Amino acid sequence: MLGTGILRGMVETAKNFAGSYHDPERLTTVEYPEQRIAPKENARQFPFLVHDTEDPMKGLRCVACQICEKECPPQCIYIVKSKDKRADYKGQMQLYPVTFDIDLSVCMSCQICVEVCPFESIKMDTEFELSNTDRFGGLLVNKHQLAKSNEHYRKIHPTEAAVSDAALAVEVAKAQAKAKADVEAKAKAAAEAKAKAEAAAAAGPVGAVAPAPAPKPSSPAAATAAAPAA
Amino acid sequence: MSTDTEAPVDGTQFMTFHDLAYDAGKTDFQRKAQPVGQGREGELLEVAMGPQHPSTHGVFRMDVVLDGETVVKLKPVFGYLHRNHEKIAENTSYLGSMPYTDRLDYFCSLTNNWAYALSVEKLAGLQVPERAEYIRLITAELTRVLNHTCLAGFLLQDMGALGTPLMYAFREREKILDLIESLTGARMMCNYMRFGGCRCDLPAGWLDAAKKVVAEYPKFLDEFETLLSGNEILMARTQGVGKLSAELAVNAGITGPMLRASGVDYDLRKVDNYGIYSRYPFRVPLGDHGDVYDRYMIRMLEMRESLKILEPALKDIPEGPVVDPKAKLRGFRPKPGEAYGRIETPKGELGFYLISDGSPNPYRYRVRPPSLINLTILEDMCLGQTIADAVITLGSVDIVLGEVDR
Amino acid sequence: MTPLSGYLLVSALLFCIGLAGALTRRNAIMVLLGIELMLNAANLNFIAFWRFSENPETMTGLTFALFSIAIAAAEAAVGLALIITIYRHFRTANVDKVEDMKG
Amino acid sequence: MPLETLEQILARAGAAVPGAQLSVVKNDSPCAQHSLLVDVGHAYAVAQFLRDDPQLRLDYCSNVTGVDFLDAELSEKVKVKKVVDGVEKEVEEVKKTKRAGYLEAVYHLYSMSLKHGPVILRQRTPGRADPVKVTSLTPLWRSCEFQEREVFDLYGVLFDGHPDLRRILMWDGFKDYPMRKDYVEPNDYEYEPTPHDEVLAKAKAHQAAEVKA
Amino acid sequence: MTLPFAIIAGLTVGSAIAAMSLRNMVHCALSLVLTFAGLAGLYLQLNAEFVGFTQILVYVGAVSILIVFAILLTRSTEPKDEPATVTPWVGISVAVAAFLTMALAVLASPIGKRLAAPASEVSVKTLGQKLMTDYVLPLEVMALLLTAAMLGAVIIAMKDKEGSR
Amino acid sequence: MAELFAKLDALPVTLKHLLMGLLPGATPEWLVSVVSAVLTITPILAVFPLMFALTTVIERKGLGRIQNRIGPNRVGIPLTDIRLWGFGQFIADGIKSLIKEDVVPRAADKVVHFLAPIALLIPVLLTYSVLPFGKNMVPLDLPQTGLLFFFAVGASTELSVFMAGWSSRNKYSLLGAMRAIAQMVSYEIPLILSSLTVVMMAGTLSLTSIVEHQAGTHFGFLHNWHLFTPWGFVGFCLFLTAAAAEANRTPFDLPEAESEIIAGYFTEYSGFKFAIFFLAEYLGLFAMCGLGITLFLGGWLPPVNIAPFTWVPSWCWFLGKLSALIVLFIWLRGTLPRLRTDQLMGFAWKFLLPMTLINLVVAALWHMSGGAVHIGIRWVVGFAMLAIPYWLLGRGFEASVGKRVYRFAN
Repeated sequence: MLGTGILRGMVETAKNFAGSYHDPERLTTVEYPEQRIAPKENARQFPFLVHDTEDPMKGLRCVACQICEKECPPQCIYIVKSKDKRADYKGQMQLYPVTFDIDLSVCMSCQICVEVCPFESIKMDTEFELSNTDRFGGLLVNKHQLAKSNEHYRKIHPTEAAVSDAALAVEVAKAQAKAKADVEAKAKAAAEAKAKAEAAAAAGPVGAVAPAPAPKPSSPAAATAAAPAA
Repeated sequence: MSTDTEAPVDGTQFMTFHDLAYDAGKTDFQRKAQPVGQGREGELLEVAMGPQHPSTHGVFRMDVVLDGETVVKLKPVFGYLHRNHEKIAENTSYLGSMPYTDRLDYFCSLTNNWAYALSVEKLAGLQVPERAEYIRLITAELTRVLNHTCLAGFLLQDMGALGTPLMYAFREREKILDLIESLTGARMMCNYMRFGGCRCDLPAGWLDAAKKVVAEYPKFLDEFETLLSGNEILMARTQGVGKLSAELAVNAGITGPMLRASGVDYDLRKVDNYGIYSRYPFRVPLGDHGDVYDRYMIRMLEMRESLKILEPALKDIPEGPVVDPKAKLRGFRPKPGEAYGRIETPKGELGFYLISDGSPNPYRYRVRPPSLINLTILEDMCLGQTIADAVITLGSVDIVLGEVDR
Repeated sequence: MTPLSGYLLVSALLFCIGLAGALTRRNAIMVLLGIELMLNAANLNFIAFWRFSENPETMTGLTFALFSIAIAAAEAAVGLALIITIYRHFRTANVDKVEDMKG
Repeated sequence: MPLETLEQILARAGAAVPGAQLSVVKNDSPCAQHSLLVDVGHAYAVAQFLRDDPQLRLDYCSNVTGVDFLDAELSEKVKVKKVVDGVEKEVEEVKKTKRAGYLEAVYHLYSMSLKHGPVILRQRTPGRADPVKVTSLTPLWRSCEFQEREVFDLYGVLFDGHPDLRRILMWDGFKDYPMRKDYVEPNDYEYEPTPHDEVLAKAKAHQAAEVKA
Repeated sequence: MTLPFAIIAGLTVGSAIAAMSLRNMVHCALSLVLTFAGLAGLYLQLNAEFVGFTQILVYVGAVSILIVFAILLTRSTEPKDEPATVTPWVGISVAVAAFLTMALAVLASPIGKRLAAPASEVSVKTLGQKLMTDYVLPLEVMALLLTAAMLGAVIIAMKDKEGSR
Repeated sequence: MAELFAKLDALPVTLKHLLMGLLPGATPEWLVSVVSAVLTITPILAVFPLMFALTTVIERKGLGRIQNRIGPNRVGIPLTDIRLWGFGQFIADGIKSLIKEDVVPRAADKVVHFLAPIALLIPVLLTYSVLPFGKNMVPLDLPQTGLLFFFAVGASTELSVFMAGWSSRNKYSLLGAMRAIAQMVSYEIPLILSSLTVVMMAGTLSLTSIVEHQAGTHFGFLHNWHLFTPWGFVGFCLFLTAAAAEANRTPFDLPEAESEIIAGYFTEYSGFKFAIFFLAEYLGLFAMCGLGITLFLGGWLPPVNIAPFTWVPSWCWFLGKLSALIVLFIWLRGTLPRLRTDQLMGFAWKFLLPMTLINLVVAALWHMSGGAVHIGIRWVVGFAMLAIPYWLLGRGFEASVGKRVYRFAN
């Protein structure tokens, strides 16, 4: 019968009309500035630099290795290395970024910088209200604006942060053990060198050069993969 | 090829694909120059529909010549969104192209990711762990449902249904987007798959949430079909409009639901058996008329089939790693060679053709965009129809300009 | 009150404007427009004479005007259809140029 | 039905199309998708054979693309047997050959009716200098229409017999071929960050220069 | 002569002159519509409400639409610089002569001075009854004519189109 | 009690008389009539545009709810937190369209482009002059030609649409104007034919008399609305369909189909001129609904002749019925896709026209059998005579399109 399809459709819309008043499934609108949905834990918006100490600039984990700068697909990261070195969280002497800028207008929030960073130093923020009235200056975010504490990271990505902290703790423990071993080895080597001065060349300066921290494969991918296990 | 015909359709015996009697050599598939009424030029109206026209799905233009309301010539024009994705990719590392693939077909970034990852895996010979395969399958099918839902909404919007179906579609889409966001961190630009697996594991509770969404989805589909599938106006508008014959569809390289609406059984999930699709029995719906209504209905049916895959897959998913431990994130250099990998995205066959010369960047990176190739026969489908038909025919092709223009 | 002659004069004026148009314009549609105007002028005469007649109850003028309106509508439809056909054939609606009526 | 090996196809196609120069291009990647190189003159006939042969029925041309190979010096490590100090030894020697650059059009063919594939067909131009012509396969597969146009647009490969060879993605007035490996990007776009009037001034100057040229 | 009559008559005549003299044919048609509306106003003044509204319904609603459609369908090939009229002076002088003759006749006639009798209510019902009784034959003929005209117009306009397809 | 309500009913009329009484006795006659006209017109010009303004908000809110959205709910009283459920929106919209730049295309025919919205609004407003809004409340009672006036004036809107489309020198505008004219001309015929049944039954063209003709009662309480007869019900449905097409409402909104021809004939209009088009379109719809109410829904009569219903002032009944019809149109707009041009024409000529003609015949039979045949038999026969052609015509439609069954490949 002609018209039944139309009538059925009208019944359907009437149901939805009524449903929008009492059924929360049917009225999914969130009135944004007043109401907000909590961001998802995995959400990623814009990178930030993690720092550990009170003073953001001193505690930046970033060692200006420029891996993220190279890997960034739209190349929105700009890093200038420092001339001098300073001790990082495990007490190792490292470079640090003099300039660390990210162009917000170019960044596409892909998280590749986070994945490739071997130092757990750049992470994604969940802050999404990033608009700015200054079109040119305001969209270039410098390291002072980028630096956020590890507490902040723990707050927004608790699961990930736990894995990251654990990994860092392992690193620190390793570094300490290694330093200890180095000291012992040095002492030993010195003793040996004293004992066998002629054969010093063959023994070699075992711990003379501090081994660079091996690039850790534990990207957040692996980190979260290990999360349930941990 | 076994086709179980559930019921005779309109009493017409439709040609199965073997009966095409291969006269492709005799049949001329080239577009005929339309005889535009001679000396009637003054009565013809040349209209440029787009790129700011409200119905052309992004920055797309159709140069249409109209005789009254009838289309006598139609030239698709695009490239407004051209950013030379392929050149960018050739200057970026293999991994760096992954977020760019999100932006091809921004409705289905996960399937785009998969197609690219699959091609690179073919090129470099990487294995994908079991759990990752399951995640890939689940996310791809969710993407398919997402895309088809939106497309049905957009198509009806083009038909003048003033946003109601679109809003219902978006309401449901939101549920899937929420799932995708909690998994990948982004709603549309997921950047989730990696060569040899996926970027991260499922967050806690994700599977239950996904099961809930999948279980509730058929209710929405029923509602949607009550609202519109039986609507007389919709049927009158779409049936017999924008017809595409199976022979022309094959010859023109049409893929995806559009091809199947023309009655050709060719679904890469069945043909190539990539991923773990062979483990799940699902059916491929086929249309008999190749018109807009068939394309719409095939998508509705495909959604139901996708849900049939999703339901057991969400139960069967095993524990394990999600990424091949041998796969390198940085310094990834496949051996010289080339590979063409393709998967069935919601829009059709998305292929990536990669040539490696051993360097960290691909030497040649080519995207085979289904949207672009499905546009080839737009003029053939629209000639002789009215301008309103041209609009819905374009809508039923399902194009995304990010993919057409790259 | 306006005397009958007022209406008659307006009617005569309209008729002559229509006549001038029909005689001078080159385009066939304009000629048809002129003729329509003349018909309307005649209608005005009918109505005016009916209103000023001795016994308006017979409604002769009114009925005549109604018939005239109907005829004019038919005439316009057929005339314009003819003009369009001529235009399609000769690519012009100019009466001077349409000389060869053999088709 | 499994697909024949590429060598078998080559043999049959060679028999069916006399005079065609066919060869197999090896692919070293794990997926081993080898391809069939055909000369430009016989490409159409070979492609028609591939499409219409009842065992192949490659009725579906999935992908068409261009590849640009610059003039290059290939260095190949060749193991040469040499008599060194009276003992025959295998020594690796770097053999350098000059290779003239060329452009390729690559076609990935599948069969929808028999569900097999891919068979990859390549056409190679003799050089990269101007008339770089290959044969258009659009008369055989409509799906090539836009893709060949795209190859023409981005690589400048001319397709003989294409019904509508126009630019497709770049605008009509565009001169160069952006996907070629030696393409140099003009620095006439993306002025960011600049205040707006500066952009306009630059655009104006650019336009004036273009009008002159 | 009353003020409303003067205004309506002036409007009618003015728009008629515009309709016959403007260059742009669509403007001509639109002016002609104004003339038709003015005539309807005159009918209303003459207490012929029914005819007046029929005039609007038929002329403004239908005939003028036909005319503008015809103008749009036959536009575009006319050369722009060609004069819109042929031998204007002959035609205009003929028209002026005709007007003078008629005007003299009207002014000379004694009937012209007649004033209208007090308006009597014109019942549409009576008009209908008249049409169905006294004028039934003309009415039937008219119906036939209208049908024939409609069919004729459709056939004339269709034939060429099908030929060219 | 009842007297109080009767006074309330006559309130507008009394008010007018009161105001007229304030005029000094020596006022010349023409001034009296001018004042009277102004006093009559002012409420119409106040009520219906206000209703339009409210309708725009209600439509957006209603469509929003149908689409599971909230709809406009922010604009209220400025500088306060009072939101008034978004009903300040129309004021904001009005101010916006007033102060917006009026863009006229360079190639446009400036004069015609300027005149078109005015030429559209005036006839639409004129149609209100013959509608009886309440008891003794009709601005211009044309006892002989009321309905004809409505249709005659309504028909002249086509020309304004053409003027708008042609003068914009935009191809979409022209296409939209062509569509609109073709549609209006085609649907005018079923519209007039379906109202003709009522004219036939009431024996008059006067809208006031038509309302009074429906004043009798069935079974002692049910008013004799034309809707409560088979021909009246079908006639009302046909009338409403044709009215939707005349007013360019979904599913007949082709002249402004945004997905095909952008905004149709008013593509090139902006600012206040656009607002006038918008206003005229809605006022046209209200007028059509008002006519439908007058012809079929008993005008200002309540549905039943029982005390609390009869107390409600007659003009409230009219406005209430009008609102109900507007809600119906909003509901339809939220549900249906739109037709195609040829289907639209086919629907008018192949479906509506035969149905209206059959309806005329049924109405004539109903009229002639009045009193002679039992009402039950008349009902059944009349209903059957309308239902069978409807079913047959529907079959004709379903033969060409219908639901399909799909096959699956494993």
